[in-house]
Amino acid sequence: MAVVAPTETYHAVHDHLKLNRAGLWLFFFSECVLFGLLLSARFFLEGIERGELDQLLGLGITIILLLSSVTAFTAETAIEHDNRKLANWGLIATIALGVLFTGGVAYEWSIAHFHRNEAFGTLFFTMTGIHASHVVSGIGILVLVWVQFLRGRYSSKDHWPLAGAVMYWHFVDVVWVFFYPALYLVK
Amino acid sequence: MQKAMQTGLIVAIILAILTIVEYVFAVNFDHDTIRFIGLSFAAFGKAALIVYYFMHVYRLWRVEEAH
Amino acid sequence: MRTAAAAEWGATARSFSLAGQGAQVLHVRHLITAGLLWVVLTAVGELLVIADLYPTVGSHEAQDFDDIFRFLLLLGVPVMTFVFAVLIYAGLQFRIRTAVPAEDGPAMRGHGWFPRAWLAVTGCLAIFVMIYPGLTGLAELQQGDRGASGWGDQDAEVIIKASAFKWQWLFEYPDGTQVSVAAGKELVLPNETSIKFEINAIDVVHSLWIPAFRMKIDAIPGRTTYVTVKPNKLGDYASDQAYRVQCAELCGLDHAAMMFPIRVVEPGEFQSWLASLNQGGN
Amino acid sequence: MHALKSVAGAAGLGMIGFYLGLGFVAVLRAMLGYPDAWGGEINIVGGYVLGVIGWLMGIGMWGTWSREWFGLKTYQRQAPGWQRYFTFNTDHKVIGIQYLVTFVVVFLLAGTIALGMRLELASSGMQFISHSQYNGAMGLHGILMIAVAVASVIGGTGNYAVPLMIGADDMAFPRLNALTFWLIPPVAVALLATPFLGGIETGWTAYPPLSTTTNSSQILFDLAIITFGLTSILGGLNFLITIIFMRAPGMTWGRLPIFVWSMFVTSWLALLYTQGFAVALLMIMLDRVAGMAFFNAEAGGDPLLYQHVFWFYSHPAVYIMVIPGFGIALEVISHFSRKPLFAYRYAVGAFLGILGLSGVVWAHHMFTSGMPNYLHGPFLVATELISIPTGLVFLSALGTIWMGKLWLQTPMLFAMAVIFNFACGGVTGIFLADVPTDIHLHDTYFVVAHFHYTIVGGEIFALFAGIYYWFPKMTGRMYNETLAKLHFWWMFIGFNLTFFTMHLPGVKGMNRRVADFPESLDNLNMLVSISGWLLGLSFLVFIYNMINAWIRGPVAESNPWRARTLEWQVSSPPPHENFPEQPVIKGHPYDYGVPGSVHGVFPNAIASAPAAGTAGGGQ
Repeated sequence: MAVVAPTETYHAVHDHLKLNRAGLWLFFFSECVLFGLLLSARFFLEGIERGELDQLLGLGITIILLLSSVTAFTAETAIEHDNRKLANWGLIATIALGVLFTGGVAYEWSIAHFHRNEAFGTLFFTMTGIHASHVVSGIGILVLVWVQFLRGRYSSKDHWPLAGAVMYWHFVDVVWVFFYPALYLVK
Repeated sequence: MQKAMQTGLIVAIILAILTIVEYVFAVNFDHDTIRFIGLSFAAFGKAALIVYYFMHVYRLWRVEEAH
Repeated sequence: MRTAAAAEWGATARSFSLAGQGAQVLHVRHLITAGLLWVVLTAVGELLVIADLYPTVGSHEAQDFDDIFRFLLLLGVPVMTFVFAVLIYAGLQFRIRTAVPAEDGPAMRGHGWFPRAWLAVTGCLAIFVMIYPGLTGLAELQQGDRGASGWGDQDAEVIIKASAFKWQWLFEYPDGTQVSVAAGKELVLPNETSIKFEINAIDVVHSLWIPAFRMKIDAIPGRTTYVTVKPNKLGDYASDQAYRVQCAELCGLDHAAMMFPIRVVEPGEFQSWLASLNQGGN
Repeated sequence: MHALKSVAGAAGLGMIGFYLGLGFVAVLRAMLGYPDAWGGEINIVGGYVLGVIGWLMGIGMWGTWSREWFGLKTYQRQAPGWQRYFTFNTDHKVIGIQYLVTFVVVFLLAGTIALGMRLELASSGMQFISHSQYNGAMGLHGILMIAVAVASVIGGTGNYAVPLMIGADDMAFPRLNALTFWLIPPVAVALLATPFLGGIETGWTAYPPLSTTTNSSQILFDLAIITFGLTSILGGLNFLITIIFMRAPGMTWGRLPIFVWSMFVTSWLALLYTQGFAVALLMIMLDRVAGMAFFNAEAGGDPLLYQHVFWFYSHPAVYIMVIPGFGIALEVISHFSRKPLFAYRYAVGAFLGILGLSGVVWAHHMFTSGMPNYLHGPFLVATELISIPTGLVFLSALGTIWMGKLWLQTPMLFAMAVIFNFACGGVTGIFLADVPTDIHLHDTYFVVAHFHYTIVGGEIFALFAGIYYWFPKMTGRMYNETLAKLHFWWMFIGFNLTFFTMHLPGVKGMNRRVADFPESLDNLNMLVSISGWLLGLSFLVFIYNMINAWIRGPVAESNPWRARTLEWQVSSPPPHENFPEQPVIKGHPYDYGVPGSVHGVFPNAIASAPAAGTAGGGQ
């Protein structure tokens, strides 16, 4: 079996960055429908009723996720200006805050006052669970990117994987921007 | 670098303030419909800030050099 | 062009113009002939309107359904035959008989008034059908609506509670008499009386459908739906299989067998039947 | 044997992954103290997920793509000749043919199941199979055919033709494209395994609470369809980026071939709505494996939630199926009528109008579901409105053939049949959109006849139009025209006999999804069954013709249909990079009869050839 490099053709001139970025946005559109449907299901089944939740914990993990977005932004801005040191710390902080957020959600689950076989419990566990699974996959992607980064890849000229991972991270944050009030604050 | 970071941090501070305001408003306010509308506005505002300043949505239609 | 065959084609193709007087006449003649074909096809198709395609008309609602169905057929058949006529006529008249096409057709691009007129006609037709019989029929079905889910008047003379479960029906009359496979074995209804079924499901989603009455509503766990019918004809399952309660929503293994016979009788007979069933110890 | 090694290796890795996942979950469950560590449906979920990953890695995704994630060098295994169809090949032409062949096979399989069902339904009473077997067969027929309808035209002809028609060398994300195809075999395996777990009992719609309480085949169904949804979403994403960014210079939106337009609109539908099916089935899965209460009315859930979410996808899904069908039909009709596509802008507007309206009509599937009464009116109005853009497609098709030079080759016959059949399917749709008639007709054979008219008549006929139309391009060989015409007339007559007749038992009172029915409907059902078998046997001609032509058909010219679009301006089959050089678009693709018009040119083509460098010159 012959092993060959992919052939270069005239379309090598295509701006792949543009394609990748637009593709990632389309993926986000699709995900928006997923999360939008979960939100709709939440209001369809329960109206604005909600179970008993630890408000301070909710606020805490929300702020952690927001902070992680700031550190992710820092990492991207830093690599755009070839500041590798800051980018490194930005990535590490983002991953750490992501893990902390996941831990917060897990703790929230363990102390929940409702069970998953009642309507609010079903919605709460499903929505936070699917969101957390996105956080975890985001952490996974960031770790892969970080390893590449440590090997000396990425520069201001070429850092799409890092930028894409950070965009994904921000998207997960946007989802939580809607989920947090819908689960904790509406009533 | 510094300018970009500055913009980002200002946005982050606005987001943090909005989150706190959201929380205080929701915990202390007792009219269901108005609270729902207020929270929705805050959420859409925050989402718009993140999408524009953190996710750089404008790069989709702005021609720029590859990186 | 990159290939010999394609190049040859480029050399033999000739353009065709509609500008000539002859072409115009030809066009009008085509329109008239195809129009005649449309008329003939429509005449044949409209036979469907007078055909008896329906199960027995057992209720006033069934009469309404048949009328509306016929009306929609009346409107729908010409639309369908228009497409058929153009396709058949074009297929017969405009086809080329050479092995490969020797010339192009006229470059009609469909700008101008024709697409707009088409849009106007189809739009009017759609909006017409939407209003009558759609919205008007819907308003009739939902008169007296008080926020519940179902069809027909909520103030009926007889209210029967229907429970659906895998794969049986259980009906309960106002006096508490129950009929099911075990007791009564048939659902007896009084003629010319408005009867409201209040329906719920025990396990999964079922659907209460009576073909002779043309009425259907799902039975859903956790909700009560209703449907009101007013029979207008005596009949029973033994002589007419449209007189049956049929589950119309897939509910598992014996879904196909989930039906229950109906008998429509005169109101007086209905009362005595109910009394006899009660005496029977049910 | 590269092909055997590739597929067998992938299957082996998939199996290993499956058992690893099964065991992993079992160990986890044992550690958490569940009594039956091996018996849960969650074990199947774990096994399926790892199995799919193993399969993908084995088929070649590891070397071609995943190594990159870990900073390793990627490589691509190039298998020669036909064997490349069994590898993780990123060429859109290979993937298109992979899709087409796979789904033609699935189509024939699901059709065979339908013939079995018609055998049972030929007369009332139970003859050959049990209620349980019938339900399983019906569910399998339904979901396999839905998969065929969603993926065959989009993944098959779309993948093959779209990059060629817009002058691109490949899709925007070739590896993603290969991934979407290679996710299909696990889907097929999972669906075909359902009979071993008791069979799909719920039909393809999987309404709860039946689906949350039925046998474990439901979990395989959910997993398979969520995976299938993923391929649909990623495929749609790929098409959108390709069409938006990779059009050849001069290929403006106004010059885009209509089939590409239809794929563009369809891709938006697939991208946005497919999540609905995934969410609906995910909820069922959570109810089943995690003991949640989405659809448990006693615990505050609501079965209607499922129906809303499900139809939020599944109504747009019929446009996902039918719009590419319209695209192929209009494309073929223009080329074989030797005329510009009539009212091109209106046809595009029609597609966009359907795209806009498709998201607000779903509840017309729920007119008898017991949803709140105030919802009926708005959904009735929206549903009726969608017939207006659909009417514009007819305008375009009929206007194009009128006064044309109709070259009635097989693709054209199939394309005209699409318009013929959809006229019937569209008109019967009015009866189902109007609430007063729908109350009786809902869930009867009238509905079955209606959607077979739209999906089979509208899309599968278009799929065959597409197969015959692009067959010489794909294989470089020509099929037998006589046999193809025989197939067409046989299938067309069989189809119309079967499904036109099928309306009648529906109105007369035969509900759908039943293995048995009242004896008074015997005659009609016997007629439907005989016609159905007639229809089924017509595909034997097709199979023979295709296999025979592919192996020893006469060599096809590069442009046997004298068509103007770009894919016909290169050799049959096209070279790996599609075009020897970047084509430049100078005019509309359908300008037949316009003197001096050209669609595309190859700027650097050898000047000595006649009509040098023009692609699709119409003169």
